Amino acid sequence: MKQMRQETLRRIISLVLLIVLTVVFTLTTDTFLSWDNITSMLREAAFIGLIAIGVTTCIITGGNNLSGGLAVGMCCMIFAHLYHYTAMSLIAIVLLSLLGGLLSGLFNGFVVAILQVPDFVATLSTGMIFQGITYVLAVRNQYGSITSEMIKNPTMAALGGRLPNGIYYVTIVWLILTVVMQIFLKKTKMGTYIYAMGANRKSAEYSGISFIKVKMVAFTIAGFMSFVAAMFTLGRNGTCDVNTGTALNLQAISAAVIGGAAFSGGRGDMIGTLIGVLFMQVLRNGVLKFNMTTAQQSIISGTIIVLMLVFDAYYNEFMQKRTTRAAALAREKENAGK
Amino acid sequence: MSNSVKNNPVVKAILGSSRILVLLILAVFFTIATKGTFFSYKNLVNILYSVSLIGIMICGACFAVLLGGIDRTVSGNAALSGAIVAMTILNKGVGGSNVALAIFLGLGAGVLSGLIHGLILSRFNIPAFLLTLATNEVLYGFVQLVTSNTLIYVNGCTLMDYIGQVRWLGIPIPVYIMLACILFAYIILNHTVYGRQVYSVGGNRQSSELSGVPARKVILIAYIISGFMGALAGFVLSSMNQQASAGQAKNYENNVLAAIVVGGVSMRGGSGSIQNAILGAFLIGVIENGMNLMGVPSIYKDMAKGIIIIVAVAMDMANQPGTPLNNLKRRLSKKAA
Amino acid sequence: MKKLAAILVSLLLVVSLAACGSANAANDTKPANNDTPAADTNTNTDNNTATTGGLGFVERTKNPYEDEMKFAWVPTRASEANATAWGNGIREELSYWSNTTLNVFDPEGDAEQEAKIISDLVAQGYDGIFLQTINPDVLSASVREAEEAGIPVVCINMGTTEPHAALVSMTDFEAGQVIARRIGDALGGEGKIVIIEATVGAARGVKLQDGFMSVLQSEYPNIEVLDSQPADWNMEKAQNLMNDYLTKYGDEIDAVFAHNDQMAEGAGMAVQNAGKSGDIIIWGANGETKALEYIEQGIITGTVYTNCKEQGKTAARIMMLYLNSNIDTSTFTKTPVTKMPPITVDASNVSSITPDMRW
Amino acid sequence: MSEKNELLFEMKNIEKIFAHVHALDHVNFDVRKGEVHALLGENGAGKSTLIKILTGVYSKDGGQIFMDGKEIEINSREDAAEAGIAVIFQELSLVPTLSVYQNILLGKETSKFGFISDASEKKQIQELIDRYGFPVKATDIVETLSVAQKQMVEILKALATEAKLIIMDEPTASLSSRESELLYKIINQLRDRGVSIIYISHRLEEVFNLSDRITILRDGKNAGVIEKENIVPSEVVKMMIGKEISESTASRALHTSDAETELEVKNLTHLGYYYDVSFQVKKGEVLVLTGLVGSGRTEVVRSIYGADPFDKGEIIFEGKPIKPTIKKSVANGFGLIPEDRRTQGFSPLLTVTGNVALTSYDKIAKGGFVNKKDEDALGRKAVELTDLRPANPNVQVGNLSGGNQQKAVLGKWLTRDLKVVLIDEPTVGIDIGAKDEIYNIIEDLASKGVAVLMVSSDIAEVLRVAHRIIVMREGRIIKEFNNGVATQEDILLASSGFVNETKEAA
Repeated sequence: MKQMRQETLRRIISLVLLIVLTVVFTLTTDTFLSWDNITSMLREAAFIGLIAIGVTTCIITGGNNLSGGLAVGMCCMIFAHLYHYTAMSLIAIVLLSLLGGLLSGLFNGFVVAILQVPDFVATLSTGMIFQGITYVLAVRNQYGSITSEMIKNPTMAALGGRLPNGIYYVTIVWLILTVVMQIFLKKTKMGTYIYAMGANRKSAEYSGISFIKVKMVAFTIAGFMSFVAAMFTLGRNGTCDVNTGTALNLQAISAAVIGGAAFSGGRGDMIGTLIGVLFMQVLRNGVLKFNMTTAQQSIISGTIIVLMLVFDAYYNEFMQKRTTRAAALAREKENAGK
Repeated sequence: MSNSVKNNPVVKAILGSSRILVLLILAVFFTIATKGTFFSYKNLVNILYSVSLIGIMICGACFAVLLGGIDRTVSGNAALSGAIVAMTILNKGVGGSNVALAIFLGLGAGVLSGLIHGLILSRFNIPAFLLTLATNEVLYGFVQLVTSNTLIYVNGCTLMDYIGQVRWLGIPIPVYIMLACILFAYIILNHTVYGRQVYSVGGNRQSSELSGVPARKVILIAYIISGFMGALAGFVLSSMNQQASAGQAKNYENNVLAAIVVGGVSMRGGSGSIQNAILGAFLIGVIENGMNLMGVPSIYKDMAKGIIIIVAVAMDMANQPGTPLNNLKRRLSKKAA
Repeated sequence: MKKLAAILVSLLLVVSLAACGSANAANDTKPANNDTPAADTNTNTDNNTATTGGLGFVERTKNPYEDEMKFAWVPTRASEANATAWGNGIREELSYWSNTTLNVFDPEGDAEQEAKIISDLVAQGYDGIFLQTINPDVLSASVREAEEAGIPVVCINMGTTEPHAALVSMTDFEAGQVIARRIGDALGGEGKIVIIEATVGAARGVKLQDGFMSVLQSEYPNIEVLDSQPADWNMEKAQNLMNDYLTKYGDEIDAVFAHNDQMAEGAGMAVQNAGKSGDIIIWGANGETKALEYIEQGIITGTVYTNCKEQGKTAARIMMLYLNSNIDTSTFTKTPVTKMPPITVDASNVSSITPDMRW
Repeated sequence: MSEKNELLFEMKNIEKIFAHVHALDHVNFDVRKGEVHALLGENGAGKSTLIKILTGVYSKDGGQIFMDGKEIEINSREDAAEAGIAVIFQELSLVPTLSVYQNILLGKETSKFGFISDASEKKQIQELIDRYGFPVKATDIVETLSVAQKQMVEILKALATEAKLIIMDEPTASLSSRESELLYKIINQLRDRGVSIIYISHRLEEVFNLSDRITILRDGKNAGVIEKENIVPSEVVKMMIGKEISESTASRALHTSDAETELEVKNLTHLGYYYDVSFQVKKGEVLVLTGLVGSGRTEVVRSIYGADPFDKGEIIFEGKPIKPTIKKSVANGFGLIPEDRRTQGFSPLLTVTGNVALTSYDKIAKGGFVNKKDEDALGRKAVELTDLRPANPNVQVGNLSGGNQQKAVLGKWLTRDLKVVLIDEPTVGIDIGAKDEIYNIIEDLASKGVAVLMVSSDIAEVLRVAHRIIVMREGRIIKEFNNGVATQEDILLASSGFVNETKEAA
């Protein structure tokens, strides 16, 4: 008798709840399942989703990443700064922003893997550093005050656009990257190493896998995702301010955990995170639809997450009990048959 | 260094914890950089005052972290309690019995919130990080309901004015409240059965349960303490501000957690101490105060804070064998020898 | 491998050089398009995208005073007192017509989040949006989206760079200027001041600061700004910061300028606790009830008062006006602005702000 | 046969010095091709140091290592792997969330542009599995497998590297007898295929059965090498500990005590786990529940303690029926030494005192406040009572050796006034000297009138301490030995279900 794996269970539960929420919102409001609303939801989901890809990768290695959103702000600001103060070509600016994103990842990797600072503290601190760099790079007016800079570049503006059928480019890129990362995690050597490092670091190291390399790769992937999110943020808003991206991280972490990732490492994948992101987005968007005060919105959406967590835990426990019981009874039967 | 010096407990403590070392180095640096202003009585009081709220919250949240959990709701509890206290006094008046009722309701809300969290987290295997993230949102929803999103002013309440404005020996009352909370947490953790049980359940819940430790009750009480401390901080905050707002104390939980973790309390539970957690808060408080005194432009402050935290923690980690930095250190010392 | 390293190093150099450039940002920034302070709400209008043709018209099918109308109010933070005052003003005005509903959405001070909420509201077919933008640039695209979907966006206090239906604004730049003059005159043109700033990059803080500094630089060259640090709109932080200022500068400080009343109150408390009440001039901005009381008690010196409730009502009236017209607000090339009168309040005239005007 | 005697691996005059102490003092050790070579010795004899040297965890301070006649240097795990040496760890070193084939090939995947050639790898591993007939599938996720299956994956991992020498460190410690049998079969299979095995175990019986040769270490020195045909158990034990164990462990005279009944269980049933279990434990008696792992013994004990529920039946303590909860049990003077001490026995971060005091705060605390003096005294008392080493109650239990960890767990209860003590597999993974001390402690308890209910799979152990024996099989009591003499054979047969063939103990 095989036990069902915990993350599979959690994924099924969140998927079921996602469907239930969707049905409830569709029945109770008239605009929820409109094409406009769907594309709009998918667009919002994409920004969280891009960060969540990076966060999930880091969580699978047994770590965490609290700096992903702040790295988005930093990449945006590198772009805005260079755009405003230099005459570089767009390509060069984009490449330097990319470099910023990748370096943010490598720096995280350095602090976590080489300085051995626990992920939580490390990325909390590097997040502060990224925020600081964002402040330093911020565009200023004649009084020296920080202003946000409009980037009137048609190429960048196009990034914020959508296909004729209404789906935004950012959604497509997010979905593509989700699939790519899923393949990366499941089908490549490095992907396997990422799981191995998270689930059993000792064993992975005995197999000749470098902790430093795995952490570096995971954080660099997160840095890259921050860069991608940054470019689309610029495309969408045509600008950035010093607080860009600060709120993305907690949502991304929540989405990853709801999708089955565990802080202890080795669990979770992109499909789970995709479900988690959609769940969070549907919940948030759906709750907006009722005529509720902001207080009620907070209470309802928070309570639904709590209920889901409790249900998930209760169901898990129940299933575990049932499987052990079933196993015991099966053993009994097998013996009786002899 | 002679052995007698080396064995001095104070010296030992300093050498043993890079955080104290970093703190001392920073203190000396800031003292020199500010020509002594940093080390003035007045400024030290300022530092104490600036960490007092966080300090009170740490005295609660620390219990959750020692049990391998996390409590992000300290801020929500603070906001809710502050709002309830202010609202009750606004509606009932500032008479003694009304204030007592207000405080009872405010702290009661914190205890109730802690009770609910404790019940859920002791019963179910749920990631506390995610749960308290969600419930904090719920708590702030309730704060909005209580305050209707307006500022609630508290005028003429003697007790709250006293807490907010009176100083003993030049030290504001919130500092004494924080010290009392630290003492409380220290005694609980170090001298009571409950404290022993916290460390034991944090280290190995199963074995503790089989030894007759009521693990669920231990977890439940931890979150109740955390809720109470959060609520107390909220009451102090409202006293300091003489008002309550729907967004007060927001994001304080991040500072609280940062301080606890920087203080070296393991997030896996079972190891760390309240002294170290408070030390973490002081490390962060001293950095902020020192930079304010030096007139460091605000844009560099975050960066400096991040770097100093990394350095402090990395130095600690470098003392553990097997890490790359430790290997480097050993290799260097070998070469030198 | 060596080549790669070389490329990396050179790229790093470029980045760091660029970063050095920012130190002189104040000097080589492009000058603002327009010297009149009012222009700060609608700069860049000359090169925006919606300039094709003149004013457009649209056939509106709904009668805003009879058909079911759904409005949204999106402040910077729903939990802030002035947001509530504005919201109450809007609600009060709209409540005369029972066919209207008003829902409040809270982006919690995050511009990205606010942009997302606007997109959500567009997708959900709201009839009109009241918006206090967190960042005029970040919100531009989303507001454009709403306008093009035929949803008028009436902004309160802070609009977007892109033109939209209307802006009902407090004065920021001018308020900063007025406060600078009041402080400057009180000090006789000479003295030392400290500033308690808003959250780094917050647009209203930036404008207050710019207005303040512009007057200080041009009219009071002998007033020295000792220090200027942010306290994130937050009372406790302002109190701690003021404590640090007092420790560092002691009696040198003649005046404090805080970007809002909450921070001014915090500074006032710090000064009071240091036993220096009355020695230091403290100015805030907004005019919330507590600040007015503190002015009465002499804890802070003055503030720039705006009647927020009235401001909300004005916004609601403008919204109803548009919805009952056939003006296509998305074809505007410049945002129409109406400004609320700033009332400079100090101990001499605080009693003129009657209780019903306080919020 | 000459081929069989060909040397595969040889260590000569190996030295290892830790802080001026000779951990290994000119130790010689060799392994022939296709041989199962057991390495015996008490904890601290140098077994694990030797293994760590030959797997590259430690570097030797002197001596030579030869593989296939050529001298090699082993300075890292990679060196060891390259030389064809693989280790099956006591604590399983698999990645729980990956599949069997992913685990086996971890770090050695064949790939194109970083992409793993999945299909061919699965096939390749499945073939390997089929060749040995292991009951696992290449695509199974490791965390869903049983302990025995996981161990097979470990062995497969070694085989996949074409290891010539496989080191098995306590491989049967957590296996049931049936699973152990399967492992023995596998070991024999490997031997037949020419793989050499270094076998380390505390279960002497299996060592004697399996190994072709035994090397015995004592105090970091060679104490002897014995060929299979020359193995005499008592001689081996003598060589290991330097003295002979006095009691015979082959049989045991039993007797039913006529003391008062302390604990009685009537028709206790937990569906799916055990059925109709009834027995009595008298004061001062040691009753042992034995049988194969999974026969329901542990579950019975846990139910009696209140750690698990039960469906039907009665538990009677001192003549009164009780509904046990852990809290009540502790108050009633029950104590539990649980099955898996690492996960259930102690808090690794706490000191010995901290662990010991956990059960006794009702005695050393007033109004919730701990009396530090009494607490320290309690810690010292526990150290004294169990002869715990180092004799320092302020050491973190996680840093102690297995035997001393178990003593700390015992200390939790010995410091209390016990009436009933429930002991579950107390000596798994513990060296022979410490085992003896633990048996002495159990006997001591019984002599003080404590009712002892013990669970054990180790028949030598059962015969060493039992006053009466109950054999369980598939959740039911299949046989009771109350009087007369019980022998290893009797118990083994009963455990395996051959009840009728055992003679009725009169």
